[in-house]
Amino acid sequence: MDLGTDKGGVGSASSGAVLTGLSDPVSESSDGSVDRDGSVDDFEANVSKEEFHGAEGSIASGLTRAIEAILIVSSEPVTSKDVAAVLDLPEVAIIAEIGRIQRFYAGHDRGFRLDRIAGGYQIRTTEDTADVLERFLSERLAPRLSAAALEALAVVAYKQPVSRAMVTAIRGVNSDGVMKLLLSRGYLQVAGRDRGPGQAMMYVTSPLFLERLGLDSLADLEPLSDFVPSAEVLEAIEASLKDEE
Amino acid sequence: MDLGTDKGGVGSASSGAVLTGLSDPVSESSDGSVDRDGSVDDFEANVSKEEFHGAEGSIASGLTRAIEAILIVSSEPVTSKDVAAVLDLPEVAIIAEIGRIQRFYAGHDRGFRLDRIAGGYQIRTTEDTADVLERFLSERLAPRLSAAALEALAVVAYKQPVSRAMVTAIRGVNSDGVMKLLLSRGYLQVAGRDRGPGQAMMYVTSPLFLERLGLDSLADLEPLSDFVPSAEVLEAIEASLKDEE
Amino acid sequence: MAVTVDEAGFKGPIALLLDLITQQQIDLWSVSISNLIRDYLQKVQEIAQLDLEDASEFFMVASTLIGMKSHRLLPPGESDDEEEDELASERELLLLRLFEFKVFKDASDAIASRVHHSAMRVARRGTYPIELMNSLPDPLGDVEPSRLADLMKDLLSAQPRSIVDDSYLFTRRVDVELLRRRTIDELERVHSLDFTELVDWSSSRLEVCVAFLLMLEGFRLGILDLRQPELLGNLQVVWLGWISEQTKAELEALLQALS
Repeated sequence: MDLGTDKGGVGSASSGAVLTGLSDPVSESSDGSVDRDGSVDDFEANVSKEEFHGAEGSIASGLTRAIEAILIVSSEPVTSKDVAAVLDLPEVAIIAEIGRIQRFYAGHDRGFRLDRIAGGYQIRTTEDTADVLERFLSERLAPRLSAAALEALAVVAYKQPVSRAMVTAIRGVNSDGVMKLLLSRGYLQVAGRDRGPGQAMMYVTSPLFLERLGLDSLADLEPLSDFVPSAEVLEAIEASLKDEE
Repeated sequence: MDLGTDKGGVGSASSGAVLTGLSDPVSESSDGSVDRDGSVDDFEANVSKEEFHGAEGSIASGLTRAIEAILIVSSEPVTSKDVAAVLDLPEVAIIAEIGRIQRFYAGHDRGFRLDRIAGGYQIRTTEDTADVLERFLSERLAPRLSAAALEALAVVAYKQPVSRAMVTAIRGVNSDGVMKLLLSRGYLQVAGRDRGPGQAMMYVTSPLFLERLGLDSLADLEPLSDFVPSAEVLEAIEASLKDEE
Repeated sequence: MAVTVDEAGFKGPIALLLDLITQQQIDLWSVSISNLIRDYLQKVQEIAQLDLEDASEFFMVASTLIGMKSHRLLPPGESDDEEEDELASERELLLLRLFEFKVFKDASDAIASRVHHSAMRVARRGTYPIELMNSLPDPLGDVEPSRLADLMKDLLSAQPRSIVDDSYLFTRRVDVELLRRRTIDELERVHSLDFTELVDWSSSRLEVCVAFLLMLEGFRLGILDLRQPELLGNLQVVWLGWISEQTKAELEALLQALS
């Protein structure tokens, strides 16, 4: 399978020829579905064509097949940059193609989706199949995390890098145990030592944390300001500690 | 997701409904793909979806999604019997549905197929993607094992049989990823489950590991004689054993 | 007023206070602080651990509450300004901590929901086609076996890391069968002795560990009795001198598992 590994780049004549050759059988298809030849210019046109045809009935191109094959053999999220390097195509072309693949599976409502997770792409099953999978894998899918562990996780997620002492200070209770647990479960990782006095070990969330939360990046977490208590709650707390009624 | 697997009275009713729907030839749409639903409840929803998409009928049913999800999370071939048991449906219904799924991916010429292998079914990449995958793998799996992978390998070599949690506890960092890598490279193999309370999966080194290291047997591993582990370590024994799930 | 203490993930006083205020809609002035403390201590006793920091944190919060409460009981004008300022700042501090905790508590609920929904969607567990794997250069090609031994030593001696592999220690460094015979011979001869005497002849800490495990196993099987009159004192080993066939079989199986 040659996807134009020619160093001259996608736009060059030779590479264009190769790509056309690749998708040749597809372009003959009678159903009018779109074939694509990987050149950047044509990608734009293809997007609109595909959108016109909808997700149905499209025959996959060589590029689609290549990207899908990579995603199928991988267990971890794969970045568009990695795929672009392997296929020797511009990343923008890969991203556009991945978008089409995403729409194909979503449009046909298959049992899986192509998600953007932790900066890469990963095939994940749809949520409605969860109980079937629990039976098939005979394991609970939802991880067991205590309220304490989740509190500590929230503190690290929003204040990272953070020391154990800081987590303890906010929670008002010793957090060494839960921090150890989160570390061993892979939610957290050590980010070196604080340069200040005491040189406390500092913790940050791990890439696995993003995977476990289904997030593309930390920026996708709701801002902490979303959790500022409502006026009523604030009043309730304040009133309960007030001297006078 | 209700596929009529409920063991109760209602379950038998919905299971009957599933079967009726499945064997109904009228619902088979012209392009050979089938819009079929696994449950009474979902059926209504799917009917309207089908109407919306007209004759295309290419929206996957609940049963399709369930089977696909199972195949997506399995790296080994899955038998139709296993799927039938999990979904509490007759095997013949599963086989028919799998046939439809196979035709769907082949018909759309995607980058993978649903192949019948070793008496089961497995999602496998198409042959024409082999050279792309080879490039992807050689870039992803650096020719040398990472320090992390070697460390994990050392732990398994000296402590086998050993669970992932144990490797994680000893290395002090989550080791699921490197364990997966070592397994996929064939240096490790599964040695069954721990008989202890957690029933953790236990891993040992493979014959390939010995071969590649030029060892006749594990007894030829360099002994750690005279080496006394650090004293702080002891307390964590129980902790890590408790962590195993 | 019952105090709930989350035994698995122990709740601190801040969480407790917040619970009291928000969920149970309680006016803190109606909370009996002595009851609160009594219930708290009882719970702590039940979970058999009292973390000093946690306890002091709890009493800090409780004393702030007491201070505020008692202050309210005084007629206005009786306390001096300094005392009042101090009390006000303590109250401010407690309020801030409650607010801050509430924010992270709600954030943790959102994270819990995300974790749950994400877990319902399982990632593809891919495998690399074995033909392709075989065509790649072998990454173990230039690894010497001694490298593994060095890594293992580093791991076992590293500070923040854990675990001594007992099974490995037994198989490689201690002749368990010999140890068992010596132990039993000695016990049969003298019937009762201190553990320290028993392991007098042990050449290494490992043998001591193995001997100790043998003692525990013997105790479990009813071959011998263990007594420790003083906390952290000498462990007395008493030979009971009787082994049933079943016990013997179990012991043999254990030994085989160890070696």
